[in-house]
Amino acid sequence: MKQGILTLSELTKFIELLKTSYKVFAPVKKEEGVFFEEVNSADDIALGYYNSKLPPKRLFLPQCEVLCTFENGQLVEIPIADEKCAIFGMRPCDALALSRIDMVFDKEDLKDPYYLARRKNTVLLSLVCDKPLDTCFCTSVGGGPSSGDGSDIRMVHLGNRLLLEALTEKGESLISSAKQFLKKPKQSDLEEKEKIVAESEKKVPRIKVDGIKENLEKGFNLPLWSAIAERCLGCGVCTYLCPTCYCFDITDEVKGEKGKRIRTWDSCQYPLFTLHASGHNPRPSKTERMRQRIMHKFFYAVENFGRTFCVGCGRCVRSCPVNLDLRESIELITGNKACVSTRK
Amino acid sequence: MENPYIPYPVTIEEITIENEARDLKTFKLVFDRKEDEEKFRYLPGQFAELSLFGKGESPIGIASSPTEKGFLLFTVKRAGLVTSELHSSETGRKIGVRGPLGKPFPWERMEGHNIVIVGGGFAFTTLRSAITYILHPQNRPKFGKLMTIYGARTPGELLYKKDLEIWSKDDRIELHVTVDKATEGWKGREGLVPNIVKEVSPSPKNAIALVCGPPIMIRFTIPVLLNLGFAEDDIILSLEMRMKCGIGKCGRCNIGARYVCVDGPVFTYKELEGLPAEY
Amino acid sequence: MEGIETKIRETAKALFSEKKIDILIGHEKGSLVFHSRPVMIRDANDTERLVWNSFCTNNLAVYLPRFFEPKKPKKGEVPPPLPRVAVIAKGCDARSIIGLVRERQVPRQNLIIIGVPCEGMIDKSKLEKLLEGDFIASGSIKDGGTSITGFSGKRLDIKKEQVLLDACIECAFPVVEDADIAIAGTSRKPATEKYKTAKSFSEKSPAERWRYFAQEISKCIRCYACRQVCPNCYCKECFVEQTNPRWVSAGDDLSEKMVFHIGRVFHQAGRCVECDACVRACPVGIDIRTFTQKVAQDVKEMFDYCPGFSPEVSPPLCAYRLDDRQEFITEP
Amino acid sequence: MGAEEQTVTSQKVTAQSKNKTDGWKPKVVAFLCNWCSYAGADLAGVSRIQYRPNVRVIRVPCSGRINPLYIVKALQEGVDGVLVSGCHPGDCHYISGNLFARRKFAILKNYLTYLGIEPERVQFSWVSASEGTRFAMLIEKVISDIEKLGPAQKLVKEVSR
Repeated sequence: MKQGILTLSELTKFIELLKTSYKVFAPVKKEEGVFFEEVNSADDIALGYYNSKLPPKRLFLPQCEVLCTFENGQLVEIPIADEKCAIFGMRPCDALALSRIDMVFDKEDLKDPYYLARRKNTVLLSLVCDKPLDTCFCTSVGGGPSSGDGSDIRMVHLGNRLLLEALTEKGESLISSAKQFLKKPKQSDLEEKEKIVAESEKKVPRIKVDGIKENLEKGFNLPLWSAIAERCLGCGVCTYLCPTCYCFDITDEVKGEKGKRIRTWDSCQYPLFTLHASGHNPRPSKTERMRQRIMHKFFYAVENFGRTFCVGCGRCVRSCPVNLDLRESIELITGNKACVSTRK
Repeated sequence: MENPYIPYPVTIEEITIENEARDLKTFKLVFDRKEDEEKFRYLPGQFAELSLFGKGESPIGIASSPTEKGFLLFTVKRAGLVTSELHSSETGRKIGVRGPLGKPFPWERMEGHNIVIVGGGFAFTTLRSAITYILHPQNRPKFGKLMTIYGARTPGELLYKKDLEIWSKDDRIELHVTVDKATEGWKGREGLVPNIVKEVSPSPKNAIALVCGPPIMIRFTIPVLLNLGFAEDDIILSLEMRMKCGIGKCGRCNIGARYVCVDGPVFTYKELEGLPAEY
Repeated sequence: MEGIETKIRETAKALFSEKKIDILIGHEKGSLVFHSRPVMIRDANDTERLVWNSFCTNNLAVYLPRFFEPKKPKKGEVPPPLPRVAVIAKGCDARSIIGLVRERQVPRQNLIIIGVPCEGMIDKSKLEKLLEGDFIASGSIKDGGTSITGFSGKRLDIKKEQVLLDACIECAFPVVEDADIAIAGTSRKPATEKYKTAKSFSEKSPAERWRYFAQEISKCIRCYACRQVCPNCYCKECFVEQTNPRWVSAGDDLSEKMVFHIGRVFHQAGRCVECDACVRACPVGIDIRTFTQKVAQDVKEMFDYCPGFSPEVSPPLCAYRLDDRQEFITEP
Repeated sequence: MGAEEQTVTSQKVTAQSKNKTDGWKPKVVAFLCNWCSYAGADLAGVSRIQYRPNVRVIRVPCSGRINPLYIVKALQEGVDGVLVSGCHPGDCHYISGNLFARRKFAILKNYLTYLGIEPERVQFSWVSASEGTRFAMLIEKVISDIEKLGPAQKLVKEVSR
């Protein structure tokens, strides 16, 4: 069974069913914004949200993760998460971002067991985006409000009901296990879905990204980098809130004889990221670090993985304390006038 | 699935102090478990992460050659948190080794060529591994002439003094050891490595050069080799970078699109020319 | 506000044409609705980009130390002359600049402080809270009132006073004291009751205070935006990133975050001018203000010192008086 | 009362797992200034004055040397109480060490209490070299205060999680 209609009144039972075998995470509205948290019942879920403040990547690459624990210098335990989770209502851009990070952590010779265990044990139900903001530009970087990459089930919010479509076997098995709540979708449902998707795609602002890889290839020493990075304060919020940023640091945390080796978020915007023990730093100032961030997402990643590592979610644009707008930087690099094409 | 973040347990069997300043020590590590030793198959040029639980890890080039069975050698300079802790440990202490990481020197390509090894300061570790590997009876016939030029600031700072002794008496290797500033009792050459390379002027015909040392030495040695006629593709360098994961995931050791820990640390000069000067 | 904007542009143009400055740091229109952002102007015809409105919230003093970092000149070369920098400064910015001058990070003679009358800045997150999680699609400001429309089409007309930043509501020094050029205009009336947030918080019970402190700090994701936007935080190596001794580990244990925040706040004793740049920069919305204001209040009450005014007065922790209070000393 | 080496390192102060009932004994760290308070503690020891043993003394050159992070770090490592003791104002071997420190401690004490940490957790005092008995009484008072409070829960780091 590939598709199903779930009326919102049945949502609570659907969530209960999910909870029997999964820990369910969903967007929860809090004072400072919407965050992905574990929910106990359907009414905690903020279905009509724009996008969460922190990306759901946090559930796969936590801000701090224990690689192993040790005592008196001896390895004790390697805690690899094995609990099954379900993420309900993730936006397609975040799901797309996860499929990008999968390429880094799932290389044939060097696989990351911690991340992949979480990915394998999680089913993703993404919610088609019918509320793009003025800072979104997913359609310009290979994404879209209804892109299915990275998610197991794609859901569309049709007024008082949800149309569920399975995109992977995991999704299909979940839908068939919830058959008793789902009805067969009618043709009108599918048309309504197409209308919502088309309308939403039109609403997403577009920016000029084509040609950026070629410009970056030649653009390493361009003076525009210091112009772009002049305002930057090196706070790293753009990388901590970016769904495709995966850089991490490994340190040891000790208390008495016990301790643990932890993996924590890190950012290319921090000076210590590349500081050598000899004191030499290949990227000493904010200019080089801002250049690294843009080069990595739009040139190095394309060269290594064939994909742009930006999904156009706009979080870095909205949360930068000095309003350093990635879209303006992109348009500065691709040679267009540095003005942001607002909603057409 | 093999967990690339967990080190193999090893024990420090022997610590030898390499220089008078006592900030360079060579650690002889023995695997606790035999099967780890089998898994740890490596070639000269690769490095590994030395892991001290409670302090962290640090990437160090492997100084021993795969032909020396049963142990690993690492020469470590006291610099940061992990290395200082290592320097204050005694023999018998249990630490961890994670690896082998990175790509070794291009041995298949080097077969049938003359090898010129130019080393400076304490970056001579992987070059010692390469020399020992080449001098091994099974491997020596595969390579042509082997010339080594190794320099350090003062005689006291020279690494592997015992090996240098043995090699100087070995006719299968032409060894030139120099010091920037001689102290009394030093009978060998005196002068900076790039000048000695100019003086000795190894022939570039069918030769590959392995160059490893502090950035200042590399910056002056490369033009000398190029003038002598070495092709850019035949000059091979090993780079230093800040590293944490060592397996191309933590995103910090990149030069352009290449990651030093996975695509390196060994690069040809031609490859480096194609990358931005950000190292 | 428009009158002030044109005056700022004229002053800037005049300074450039008279070659009195090399760089001017001001505010320009941002790329988002209701958003202004810092800009560094280097020649006269760029001065048109300068704006002045109710969203010029950034504290520009944070940009100054980078222009005056001592660079070791190569042997024999004379170091290049230090640039002359003009800064558009509202009350709190100017006090931060004077603080930097006091700590010898910035030479006063290279600075031209353009004091701007400040009527208080609007808190964009308060606007968004009024729209209940909606984001601002468009908006306009008309004489003291703001009308905003959310993406959901909801329209709201709000009095500016209702959505001012807490820092501006409680601001006691809106007028710039030590300005080289003072732009004429009316600024806010200084708030009468000072340290309101700290006083109201300290009335709560210790358990309640601790629970609030733990709950707020548990949100912290260690991005250090609060440190990077603060003009007082210019240290080359922050205690948080030291490895020898390692004060704080990088983990997300609640106590690690608390030690960071307590340590950072303690470094603000006698220096924080309550410009609230840290509160605005925090991506997860931690109420930092409640915790930093207490130290400012204590420094005022105990040592009668208010940061950001007379640079020749030594700051509280670098001075002492024999009759300093010591009621906290335990007598057995 | 052997003196321990100077900096507060995590190995020095290990937190045993504690809950109120199972015979918990308070563990208090005392930063004693080398010229007065430490000498006072020595005098107490020399003149055989008995006082509670749950104190770990750390000798510092002056109370002015105490960085507030030492105190916060000690609390984080699981210690139940911190005492900082220096010379009486005016007696400081370095003239103004304790006077500067007094301001720092005033701000820190107020701030930690403001956050909700019990005031008795962190205490400051002046003990001169000749006040052996007064030192012993001070320790008794500090330990009994801490006992009344019970084990420290706030700011304590757990690695096991």
